[in-house]
Amino acid sequence: MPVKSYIEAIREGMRDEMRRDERVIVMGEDVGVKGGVFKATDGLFTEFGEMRVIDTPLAESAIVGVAIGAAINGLRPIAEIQFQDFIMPAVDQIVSEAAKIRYRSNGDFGVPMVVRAPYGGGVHGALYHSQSMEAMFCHIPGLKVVVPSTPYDAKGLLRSAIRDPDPVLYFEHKRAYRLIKGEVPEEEFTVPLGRAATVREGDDIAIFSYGLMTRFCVEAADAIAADGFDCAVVDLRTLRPLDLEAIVGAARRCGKVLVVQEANLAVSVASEVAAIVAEECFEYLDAPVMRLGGPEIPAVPFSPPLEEFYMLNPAKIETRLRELAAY
Amino acid sequence: MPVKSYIEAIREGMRDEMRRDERVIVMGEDVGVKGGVFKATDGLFTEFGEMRVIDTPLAESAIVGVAIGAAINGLRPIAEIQFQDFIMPAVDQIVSEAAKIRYRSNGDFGVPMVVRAPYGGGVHGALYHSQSMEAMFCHIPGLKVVVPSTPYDAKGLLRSAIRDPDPVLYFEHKRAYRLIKGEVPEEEFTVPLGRAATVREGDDIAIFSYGLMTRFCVEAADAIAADGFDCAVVDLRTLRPLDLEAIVGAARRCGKVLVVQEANLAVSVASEVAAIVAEECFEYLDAPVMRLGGPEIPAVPFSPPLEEFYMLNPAKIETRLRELAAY
Amino acid sequence: MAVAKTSRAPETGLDADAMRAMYRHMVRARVLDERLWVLNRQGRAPFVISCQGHEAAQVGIAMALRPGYDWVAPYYRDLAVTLVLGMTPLDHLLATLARAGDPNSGSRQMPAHYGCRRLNIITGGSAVATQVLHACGAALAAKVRGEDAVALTALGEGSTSEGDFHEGLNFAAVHSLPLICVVENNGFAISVPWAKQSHTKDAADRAKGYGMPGVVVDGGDPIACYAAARDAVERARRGKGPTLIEAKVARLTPHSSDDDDRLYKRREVLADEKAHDCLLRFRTALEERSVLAPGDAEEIRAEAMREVDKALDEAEAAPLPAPESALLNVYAED
Amino acid sequence: MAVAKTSRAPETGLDADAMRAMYRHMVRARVLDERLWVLNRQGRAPFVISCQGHEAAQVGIAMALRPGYDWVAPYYRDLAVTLVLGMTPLDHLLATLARAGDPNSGSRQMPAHYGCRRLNIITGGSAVATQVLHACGAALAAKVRGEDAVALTALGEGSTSEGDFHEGLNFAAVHSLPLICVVENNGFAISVPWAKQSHTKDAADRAKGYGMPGVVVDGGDPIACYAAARDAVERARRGKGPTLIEAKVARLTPHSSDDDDRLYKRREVLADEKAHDCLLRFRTALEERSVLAPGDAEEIRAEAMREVDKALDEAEAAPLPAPESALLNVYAED
Ligand SMILES: Cc1ncc(C[n+]2csc(CCOP(=O)(O)OP(=O)(O)O)c2C)c(N)n1
Ligand SMILES: Cc1ncc(C[n+]2csc(CCOP(=O)(O)OP(=O)(O)O)c2C)c(N)n1
Ligand SMILES: [Mg+2]
Ligand SMILES: [Mg+2]
Repeated sequence: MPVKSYIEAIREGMRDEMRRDERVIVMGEDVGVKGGVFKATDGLFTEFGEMRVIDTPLAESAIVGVAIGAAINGLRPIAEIQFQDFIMPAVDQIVSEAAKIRYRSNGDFGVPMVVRAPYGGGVHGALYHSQSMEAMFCHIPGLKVVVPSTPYDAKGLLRSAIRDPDPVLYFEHKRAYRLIKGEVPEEEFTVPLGRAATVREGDDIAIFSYGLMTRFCVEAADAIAADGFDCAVVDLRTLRPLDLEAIVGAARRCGKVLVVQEANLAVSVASEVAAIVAEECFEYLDAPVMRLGGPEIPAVPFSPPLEEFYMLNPAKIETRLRELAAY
Repeated sequence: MPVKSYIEAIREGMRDEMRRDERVIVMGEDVGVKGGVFKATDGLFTEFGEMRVIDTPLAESAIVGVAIGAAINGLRPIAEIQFQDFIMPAVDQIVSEAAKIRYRSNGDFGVPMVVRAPYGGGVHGALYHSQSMEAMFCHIPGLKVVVPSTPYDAKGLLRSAIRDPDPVLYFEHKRAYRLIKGEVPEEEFTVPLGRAATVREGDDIAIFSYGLMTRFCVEAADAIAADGFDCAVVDLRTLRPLDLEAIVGAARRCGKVLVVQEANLAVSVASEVAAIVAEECFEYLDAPVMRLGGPEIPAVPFSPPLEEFYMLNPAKIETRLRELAAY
Repeated sequence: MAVAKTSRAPETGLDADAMRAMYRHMVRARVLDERLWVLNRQGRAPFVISCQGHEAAQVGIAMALRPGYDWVAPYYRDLAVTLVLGMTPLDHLLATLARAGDPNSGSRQMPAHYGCRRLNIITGGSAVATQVLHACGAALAAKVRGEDAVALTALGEGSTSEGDFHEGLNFAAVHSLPLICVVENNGFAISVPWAKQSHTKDAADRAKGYGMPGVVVDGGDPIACYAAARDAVERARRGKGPTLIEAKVARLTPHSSDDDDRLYKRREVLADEKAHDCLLRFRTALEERSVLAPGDAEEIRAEAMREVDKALDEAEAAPLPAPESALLNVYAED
Repeated sequence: MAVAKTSRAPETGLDADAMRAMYRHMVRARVLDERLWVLNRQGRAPFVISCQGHEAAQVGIAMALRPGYDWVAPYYRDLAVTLVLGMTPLDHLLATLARAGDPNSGSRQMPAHYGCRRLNIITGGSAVATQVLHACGAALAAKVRGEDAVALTALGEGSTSEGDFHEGLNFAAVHSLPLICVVENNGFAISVPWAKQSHTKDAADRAKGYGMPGVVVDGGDPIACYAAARDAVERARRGKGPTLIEAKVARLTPHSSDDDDRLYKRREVLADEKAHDCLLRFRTALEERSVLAPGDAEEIRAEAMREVDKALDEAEAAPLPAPESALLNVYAED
């Protein structure tokens, strides 16, 4: 199987769906001739033309709101937000409109739209090019939220997201774009939304994570395996709706749980996973449910010592795993 | 002590602070001559004039963004968002700007601003006049989030919020406006931000809640008290930052925990409280940490049977308490 | 009835039948709207928001569209627009009485949150101005597929202050979308007058910032509104891009059943607006042109009353939704 | 040096000293900006975004302000604005090298996110156009207190498509705020040309939608820019409300150090812009007017180089922030 980078997988996911279904269009800032600031849409303008690869004005609410209207009128728009940080002006369109259109029309209208945005730190992007803002959207019924951690999943989940009849937020870790490579089949495949994946088996501690952090968790788990601790790593992949079965299953089996995310912890995906475990696995737990995430500061700072202080890495995760193992 | 309604307390909180500090201004849609759609600002225009009670254009991002700039230049704006549902267009200004200005300027600039907004259902307000959207903001470092449940707290917390050097979101339950009455001293007083209040003592179950639901929790706790179950009810009051000490203290003392909120549960304040309890109180727990909240649907529907289905009430809380008591 | 030469609106080519249909739609909307207030005052309808004073503009403009082919993203006052497109008093009474069969939203939304799949009326929420972008998107989709359908959206003048209005009109102008944006300017956004909403004379002046035509039209004259909309629709169908139409209208009621307008709107202003009620004006004009014969107007009103009476009976007999149905249609159900 | 009559810019009353100061600021900004690119190419600065081609507009406009009294909400290209107001190359080199002492943000933000409490330069984030509202708020506060301070904000032409631009200008016009909004139109928003950003000829046309003056000015001519800004500032101080100034400028670099503009910008366009580089133009003009004597320009440049060299040494010797200091200043510390 050919080895692709995470961003190649995303680009090919869009390209293949655009070839397969002419209703699929791409729109956003600089997605056309430039091919996107990260090159995620590189080549699409040339292949599909300016009617299907649309450079929009610099206005995120419009990017999402126009995509909603286009989806209602039969297209399958992929709206790119240049950085997840800049999704905020579009929150009203996402939360008040896209998420509620099926419900408020009692099922008569749907919004088959994907909003793609790069998230995450570790690239000297500072406060506004590093955030992990998925939690806000994971609270919202009517939305689906997807964060892939491998090229395979990136492509397979993106294709599912594009085919999904409801609005999907698809967040890509920008540091993973070129850092993470993996096998991606040439043949058509999809990865279902709403299903977690166990990326490492183990019985001692269940680690739940997503995005780039999944990879770091696997590294940390490998590191403590030498000492006889066998950690399962569950990649959540879809953050809304969460895969309850996978979470409860792994937590009950292991009896110890660590939830790891890049975002700060308060009222976050990690909170929800911990709350689910606390409610559903009480009689199986051998230790407090632990969470590890970013500090409670507004975003990732620029200066390297500050950025390192913010960001998780395998060593920080390992430290926490050892604490939990020792409990 | 005089008895006031919840909305009177809020109005007087603004009025008293405006008398005390001429930097305090009020701005928003219809806050002037009309005195607000709920009459929260009634009389302020007459007393303080159009320079300090400003009818803004219909544009929420501007209401908050202009308030930010005014706060930076020395005023103490109270920005009213007509319904919390309509805060969404201002999310970028709240989350990307207000919350991060102190941090990004390394402490040089601050945003002493209050954003007031009525939230909550039970008033036939349907999808867009009933939401409880606090969770999204409780995730955000740099913000403070306050939800009072009594007229006393409403006034005292609002005065603290206005005096606070940082941005405070102050959410008022619109059904509480006239439903909830209580004693409010004539003399000046404040209620500190960041402190929960035990509004009912008890050792069997710790109930954590906020806003109108606090009142329903007390009613439910009273109802099961007859059967010998003694519930503590802790009114969280400030949702960011949460009062960890109060939460952990009550949870450890009781060993059983129910978190109650009007909002849907996924990635919410209840998730965070449950996660804190699961992490900090493991050895004290006698039962799963339970959460009770709105269903996972986009918002409160209009038709009475649907609205009743959505909304919590003392009976629904009581049922859950009995489950937990029986565990 | 012989149609005299004067009975054809010369600039538009509208014949007498069309003008009578216009008047009939205006009356239907008014009669229905008045009934909603009665229901509200009787405690049977918790919320009403009116089209009264906007009927001429709404009917004139909507008649320039191809129902079910063109796309419409209306706002909460656009009752008459929906009637012209083919929705019925029954549809809206079901919504007002919160019945399961309400085609707008299954009574999940407050009344006046219009939507109808069959008629391409895009479901609207309560947040003002968001629909402008949805209409742009619908227009974009039509353009991408090479259809000549247009999209029409409407909003109040106060709502033009929102960012989404700006972003939508700018997008439509840049991409030359077949969009017609109608601003129904009734002078107030709840209590806030136009002078506190914009420093321009007209809402149509906003169009200048987007390089698109901005047309001011007398919203009390349905024929003038029809003409303006028809021109804009033709322009849009020919691929010439969007148009902003401002219809100067009157809000003859308080903002909604929750509002008391005496606080902020002088009674003389209201009295003057009522004296120029578009229904009266159009009736007089049609009678002068002999498009309406003596007695026609009364008969049209009586007919509308019968339609609304019947619809109300039917709506009252219709069931409320089942409580657990609240859980349905969050996501597509497979 | 005797100041000849021609050496006074007649429309502005600027004397030769002022014009030399202008030129000096432009050169300082250019020399500093060029040095930032060198640092970037050397791998010592991860990110650079330039003012090159905008200096004349920025310097001319900023010189119409009272530093530390008026309020400024600049954007990431406004390096020269900050220098005129009193920030220094050292300040910005500390930011570029991510040193603790960076007065903009303590190196928490990327370089070019300007802010300075002492000089009333409001801290900016990365989200474009949000600062327009902050400037409105600062202007409102001045008005409420009855001061005659003004607020100036700047943004790129692409950023005028954002809702916040609309909401801010509309608010300022309605409330007659002392606001000057400068659009630095360099023709591109990263790769997106003006024609895909707006269907208007000029960005200044946007002002028409708000009923405020919109002025187009040659952004390559600092004196013209000064004159336009001075008029707008005077208007604002007299309580006459906001002005939009569009300065037509050139972006002589790629969007940022992460961009490759060859994909979307024709080389002839860039060559032409470089041939009309505002620094060359102003130098020539000043030499023709004998405001600059032969050799002056070289000396000014050399002086700027020395200033930047010295600042760079100092910045490099300055410490990085302590890791745990990342936790500070989330809320006010008591
Ligand atoms: C985003 C948003 N903010 C506030 C409101 C509350 N609100 C409902 S209608 C209205 C006034 C609208 O005025 P205008 O646009 O002139 O329309 P009109 O009602 O006069 O027809 C306001 C402020 C809302 N629905 N949405
Ligand atoms: C809200 C937001 N969306 C997107 C971006 C990414 N971005 C940064 S600069 C830029 C282009 C700005 O163009 P323009 O306003 O013309 O300013 P210029 O850089 O040309 O001076 C974009 C899209 C951003 N910073 N903020
Ligand atoms: Mg109006
Ligand atoms: Mg530009």
